[in-house]
Amino acid sequence: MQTSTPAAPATAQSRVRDWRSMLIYVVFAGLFLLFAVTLHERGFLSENNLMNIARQSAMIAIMAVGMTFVLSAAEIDLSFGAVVALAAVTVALLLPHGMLVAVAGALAVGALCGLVNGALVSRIGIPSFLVTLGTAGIITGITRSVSALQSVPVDHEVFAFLFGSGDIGPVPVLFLWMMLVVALGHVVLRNTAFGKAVLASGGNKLAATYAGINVARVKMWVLLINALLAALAGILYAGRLHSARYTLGENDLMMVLTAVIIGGTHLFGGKGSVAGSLMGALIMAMVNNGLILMGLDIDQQLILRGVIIICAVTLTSGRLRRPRR
Amino acid sequence: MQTSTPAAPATAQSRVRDWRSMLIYVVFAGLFLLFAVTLHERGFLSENNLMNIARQSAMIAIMAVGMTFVLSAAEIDLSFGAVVALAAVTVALLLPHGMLVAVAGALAVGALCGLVNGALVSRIGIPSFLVTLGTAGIITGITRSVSALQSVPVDHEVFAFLFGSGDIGPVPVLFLWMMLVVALGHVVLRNTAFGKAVLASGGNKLAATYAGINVARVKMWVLLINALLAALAGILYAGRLHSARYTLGENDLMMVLTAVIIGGTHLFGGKGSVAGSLMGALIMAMVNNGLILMGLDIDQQLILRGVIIICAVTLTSGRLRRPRR
Amino acid sequence: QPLSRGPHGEQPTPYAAVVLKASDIAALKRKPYRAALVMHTSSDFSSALIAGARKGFAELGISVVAVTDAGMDPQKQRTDLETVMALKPDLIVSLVIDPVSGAIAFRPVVAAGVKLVFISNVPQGLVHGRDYAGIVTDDYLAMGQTAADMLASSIKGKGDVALIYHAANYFVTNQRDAAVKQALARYPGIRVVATRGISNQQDGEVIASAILTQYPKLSAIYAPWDSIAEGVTAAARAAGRRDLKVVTMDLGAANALDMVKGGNMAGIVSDLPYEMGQTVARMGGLALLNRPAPAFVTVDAVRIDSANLSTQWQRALNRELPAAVVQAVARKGAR
Amino acid sequence: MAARAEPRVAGCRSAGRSSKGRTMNSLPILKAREVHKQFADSPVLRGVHFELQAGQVHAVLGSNGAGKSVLMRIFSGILAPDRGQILLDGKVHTFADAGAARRAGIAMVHQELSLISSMTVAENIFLTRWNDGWTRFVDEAAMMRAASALLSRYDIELYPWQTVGSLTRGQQQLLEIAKALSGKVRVLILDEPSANLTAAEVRLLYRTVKRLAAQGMAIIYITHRLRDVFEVCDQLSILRDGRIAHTLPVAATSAQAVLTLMTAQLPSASWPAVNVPADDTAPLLQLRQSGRQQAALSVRAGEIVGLSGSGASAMLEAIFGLQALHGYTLALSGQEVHVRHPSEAIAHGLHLLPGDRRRAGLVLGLSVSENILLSLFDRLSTALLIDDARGQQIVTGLLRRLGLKTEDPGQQVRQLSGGHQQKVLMARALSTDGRILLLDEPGSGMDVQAQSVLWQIVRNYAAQGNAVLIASSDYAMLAALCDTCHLLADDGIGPPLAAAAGQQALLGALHGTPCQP
Ligand SMILES: Nc1ncnc2c1ncn2[C@@H]1O[C@H](COP(=O)(O)OP(=O)(O)OP(=O)(O)O)[C@@H](O)[C@H]1O
Ligand SMILES: Nc1ncnc2c1ncn2[C@@H]1O[C@H](COP(=O)(O)OP(=O)(O)OP(=O)(O)O)[C@@H](O)[C@H]1O
Ligand SMILES: [Mg+2]
Ligand SMILES: [Mg+2]
Repeated sequence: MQTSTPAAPATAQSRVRDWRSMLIYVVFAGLFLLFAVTLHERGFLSENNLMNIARQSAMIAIMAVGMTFVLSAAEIDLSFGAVVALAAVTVALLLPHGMLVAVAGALAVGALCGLVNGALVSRIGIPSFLVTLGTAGIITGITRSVSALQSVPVDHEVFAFLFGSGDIGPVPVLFLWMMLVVALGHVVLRNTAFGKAVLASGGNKLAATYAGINVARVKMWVLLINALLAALAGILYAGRLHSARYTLGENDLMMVLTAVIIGGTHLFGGKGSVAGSLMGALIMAMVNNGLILMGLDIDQQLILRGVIIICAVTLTSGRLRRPRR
Repeated sequence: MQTSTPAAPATAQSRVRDWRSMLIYVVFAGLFLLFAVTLHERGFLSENNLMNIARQSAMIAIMAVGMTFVLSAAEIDLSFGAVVALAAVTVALLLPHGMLVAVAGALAVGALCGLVNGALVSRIGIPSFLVTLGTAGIITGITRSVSALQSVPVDHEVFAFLFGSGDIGPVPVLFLWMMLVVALGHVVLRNTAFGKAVLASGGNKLAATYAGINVARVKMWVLLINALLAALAGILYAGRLHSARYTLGENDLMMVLTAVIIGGTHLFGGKGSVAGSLMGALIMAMVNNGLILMGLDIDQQLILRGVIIICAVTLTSGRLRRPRR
Repeated sequence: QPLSRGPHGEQPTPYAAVVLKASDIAALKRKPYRAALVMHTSSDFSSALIAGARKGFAELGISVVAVTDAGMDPQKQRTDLETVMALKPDLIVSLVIDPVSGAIAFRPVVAAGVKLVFISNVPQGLVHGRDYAGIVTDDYLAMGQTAADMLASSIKGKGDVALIYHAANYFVTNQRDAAVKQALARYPGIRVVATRGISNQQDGEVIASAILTQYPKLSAIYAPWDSIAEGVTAAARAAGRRDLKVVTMDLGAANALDMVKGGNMAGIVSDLPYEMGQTVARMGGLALLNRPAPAFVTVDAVRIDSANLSTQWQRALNRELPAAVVQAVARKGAR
Repeated sequence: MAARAEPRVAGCRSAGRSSKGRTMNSLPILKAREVHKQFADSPVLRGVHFELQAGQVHAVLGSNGAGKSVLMRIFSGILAPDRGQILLDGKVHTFADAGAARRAGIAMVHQELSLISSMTVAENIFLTRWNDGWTRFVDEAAMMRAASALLSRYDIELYPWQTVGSLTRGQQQLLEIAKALSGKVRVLILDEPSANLTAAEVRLLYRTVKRLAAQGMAIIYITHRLRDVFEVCDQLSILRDGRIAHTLPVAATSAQAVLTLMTAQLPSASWPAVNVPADDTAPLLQLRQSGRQQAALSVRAGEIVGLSGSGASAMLEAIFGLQALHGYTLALSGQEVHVRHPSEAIAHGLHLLPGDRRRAGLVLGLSVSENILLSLFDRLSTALLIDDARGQQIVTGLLRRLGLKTEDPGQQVRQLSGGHQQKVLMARALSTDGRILLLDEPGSGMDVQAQSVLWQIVRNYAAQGNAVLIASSDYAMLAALCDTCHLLADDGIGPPLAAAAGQQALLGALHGTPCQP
């Protein structure tokens, strides 16, 4: 019996779909061109500055990968900034006992935070917004008292080189970390059973359960992954700044969420793209950089950043015409 | 013809539901008792302090009402803190031209912000997270340049009395404002066609559309209402502090979201309770107050607040046993 | 006489002692020097300082190519610094949020030969003369002491007081708060009954309300800066405590108005941000010419009450007293 | 679920009611003229002409994906046609949204139920009315009364204060109809209203439709059950290749003729069990009531067992580990097991095809192939990564088996027609290579041809030594397909009704049990 949709149009449809998700690259390229032209005189294209953007986006991108998993699973994690700070302080405090101990310790602390979040969300069933708001306060409180509000210096050349400050040839180590995390995250989300389970759990929790996916376990894992990546970000911050302090990460939440959502991940779950989040991170870092290079004052920077965000997402996710469903 | 659900389970179910949504009152009462006992010596129960809590919760509650509508419709508004500041600065700057002009001007500014948010969300179809993140930057930039980062004094006794500072008998005017806004919000969300349309749009957008509800218009309106209430909050801040500055409202977002979500409104839409948000606001204000009265330092306050939030929501929304799907 | 000492115990130099000769100015004007301001955050203080610096740089023919705001985040400040370096400035002026991480952040700047002038504070390990030209700062010890004196005199040296302090790691406020506490200890009649930390400037009223509930006989409260003081006076009003005295740092119109109208605000201590900005520019000029500059320059701590408000306001912020305050002053004078 | 088991279907009804309430040459109340619609590059409607008279019950037939639902969404203002006109009472109308069409008197019951599950029955009923005036005060008590009155007018036994989330699919379907009928309605569009109803509910539906038509309402009735057509419809149109290919009075045709016009074949009347060697191995699946020797229900290798009655879906879900199994213990291949989560069930070789495809079955945002492979990804992985090529191979194979060969597996499943979505779910159930299939209303939404293919597949699956347990309210299908049937009542699983005596006997037994009204 004939089904009426011929084959050709179907592929056309997927072409349209691809075209939509390609828009983020177009926006990135467009902004890059814009800055390249207008800020040519001001060193935007200098190798040094491009490295700046790479380094600056690296931190955002690493955190954005974890958040991509969390949002894809229709959860949220407000505590990851606090984990960044706690991990940074932990690694800095433990460094005198050796690099491996310190890094392992910081990751363990991150894992612990993730497990607590995950257990409260998946076992007790509290909305992750409230769980992570609560744990964020607790973790920040702990970081503040552990560090006594002091900056903890990092005095370990190898550590600093490996985690954030070094360059291999012209390439910052930070950039390599980013590529590693992004590549891993991309593959895991797209090409593993776990990634599919994350997207399915976020898209339709009940359907995922019926299909045999342990949704509670998925939520546990995404929160754990996010906390681990936050801890890695904290370690990298410590390496990059040669110090750690309780305020680290506190302004990153909005930046990271924005990067992830600009990149096409849905705030309410079911759709996520690590590559998109990378582009989001690059765009955010590039805009920051460009606005400063323009020599604008801070009010103007705020306004222009807002305008750029809205224009960018109008292009990538807006309908640009009267909705008609 | 037999339909299989007998009467008993249905009523039992709704009893369970009611019982669940009553828990927030239990939590409130429990915390109140806890503080009353432990902080008796420290003046928690003094009339003065209860008035403190009333006043402090009033601001949160007024903002929470607007946010309840926004979240119920499955949207979010990150710009409302920025609107608070802009409205406060506007009213303070316009006061020399007369109170009515100033208040009308500030509300108009709020309405304009809400309309811009609403238009971008409902016409162009950008996710409200990104729209309001963008407009938040723009609005803050404007507030900063309009006020040149200075605090704008309010020198108008009548205005200050009516909007935030006065007491009528023992009752703070602020409290009356709160009761007005909460009562109105409660009735509108529960007992008007608009309120039902908001909940329907947030609960199942497709079903609402099929039922002929203009979902775009609903989203427009909730963002407008939220911006207007943010503007009112800004005006009340100005009246209460006798001054306005660009930083007002910048820390209110998380507080307000927490109050609303603790109160039983869903972050992802479809369920909302203004009365619950009021309780949420009271709980937040009471916890703040209690923790300060305890004489704790900031670290301990952070930790304890986190613990209280998690315990409170474990009671109200947690399952407290192994999840079954 | 300035009280504060430099990070390595340097003697303070009054800001007026930093001067450029006419020939220096001409020399500076011959080259298109570029300066960037890498700030910690934005505030009334920082904008007055930036305005002073812009004015000063303009007089020297130095162009300001970038101003950044790190939002109190050392990591963002490092990022800002890296970005600003792409503009190849000759001079960077910075208020460093975290001297520990600043040590690393500024290393490449020093290595690139960019001249540095710091505000308030200096990254660890940098050496005056070799790595940076000097520090320009408010005299935080004097500010703290002045605030304590005003507080004491407002309650006639006797009574219970509460201190609200900045519960964060930030050099300037930490120094000022500590100085207040120290100076108050010298008044035998004054008892500090409560010290409460604040980390979020919007919480002034909530904290002050709780303090007033707990200590109904309190005579005065110290608030670390103006926006917190606004909350404290609001709490005093709400509690009906017209007699409570409030002292704070940094000028703000609302506090000034309250003070003039005889409200709770008993006195304000201010530094001279506009002068700081101009001084920074002059220090920068010296640095660009490779002249020696003083290691540690301070501006005065100014004691402001309703009598000297108009003149000191203008001096500190280089702008008119706001109209509302002027009118209040006039009304008061008429009475 | 069509004619296959009921020989009387073909022309058994003299469409006696067909001329009542309708004059042949009157102005059509609703008319489509040259309507075109395409999504992206794929045309769905290519010039539809359609007329509907007052008092007429007009069946619209067509294969899955023919565009029936799209056409109806155009009538009800949800989609705008690319080209062509909609005429109401001879006047061209352009509806801005569903609200506009609704105000003009066009109400629609969607194939995908569109209820707000967090709201009550009454609130859902009045959803459509609220859009006229947002400032209108909602009087809860009056709303409950009105809802109660409406429900009892159509003999629907629901309580207005019930939360919709707690209703069965069938109840929700009836609620949808009640919702559509609240307010002024001249044209009622029913998109597969009978797909999820029990026999009793179907009778209620027929009664209601006939009554409304008698009152002069114009009704479009979309269905894949030919029995519906011959029970209640006067006119039928067949949508094919984007056009209305045929329109003819029901009285003048037969099921066989209709099937021929649809280029479908009459499905065979039954699928005889191939051979169930009475082996001594334990049944693949057994439910045993605590304390009883005899199993209440057992499914042997090669068997298809039917389950009908209230709670049948819940029983399947309990077996699958989605809820607690009260009063019974589950044994698989003789081994007693406790299944606590579907993942464990799948590990035991079970798979459930859920009854509510949108709520519990599909992840609408994912693609067709992702939805099909959802339970299989774990096992598709080699060295942690999913073996995409093998996945595609499996998907293509399954799609071909289910007659979905032309759909793009990369397409979002949201965009598929209802019947195609059902096929995707079936494909998933078959993908896992389990030995026991639990099917809840498996044929729901599939067209005649697809169902006949489906039953063949199920039969073959069983014949390969697997077990199938089907929960359905479609007695005819159960009688035709199953080896044994059980009725489920409040006191538990009833005794086996064997098919050995023949289909007619089984059908009679299903209908004739005392627990059925
Ligand atoms: N929103 C959409 N986007 C893309 N394609 C769509 C959309 N809606 C429907 N289609 C396509 O239009 C065609 C017709 O779909 P429609 O739902 O009308 O079929 P139908 O006749 O109702 O089938 P069924 O009997 O299975 O319900 C299908 O091929 C479907 O994929
Ligand atoms: N999530 C739920 N919450 C409350 N009651 C439920 C729930 N799911 C099912 N029920 C109740 O359990 C009983 C059995 O439901 P079930 O869906 O198995 O019946 P069914 O006869 O198969 O219905 P359908 O015709 O929709 O398939 C019904 O009375 C139903 O109301
Ligand atoms: Mg359909
Ligand atoms: Mg069922």
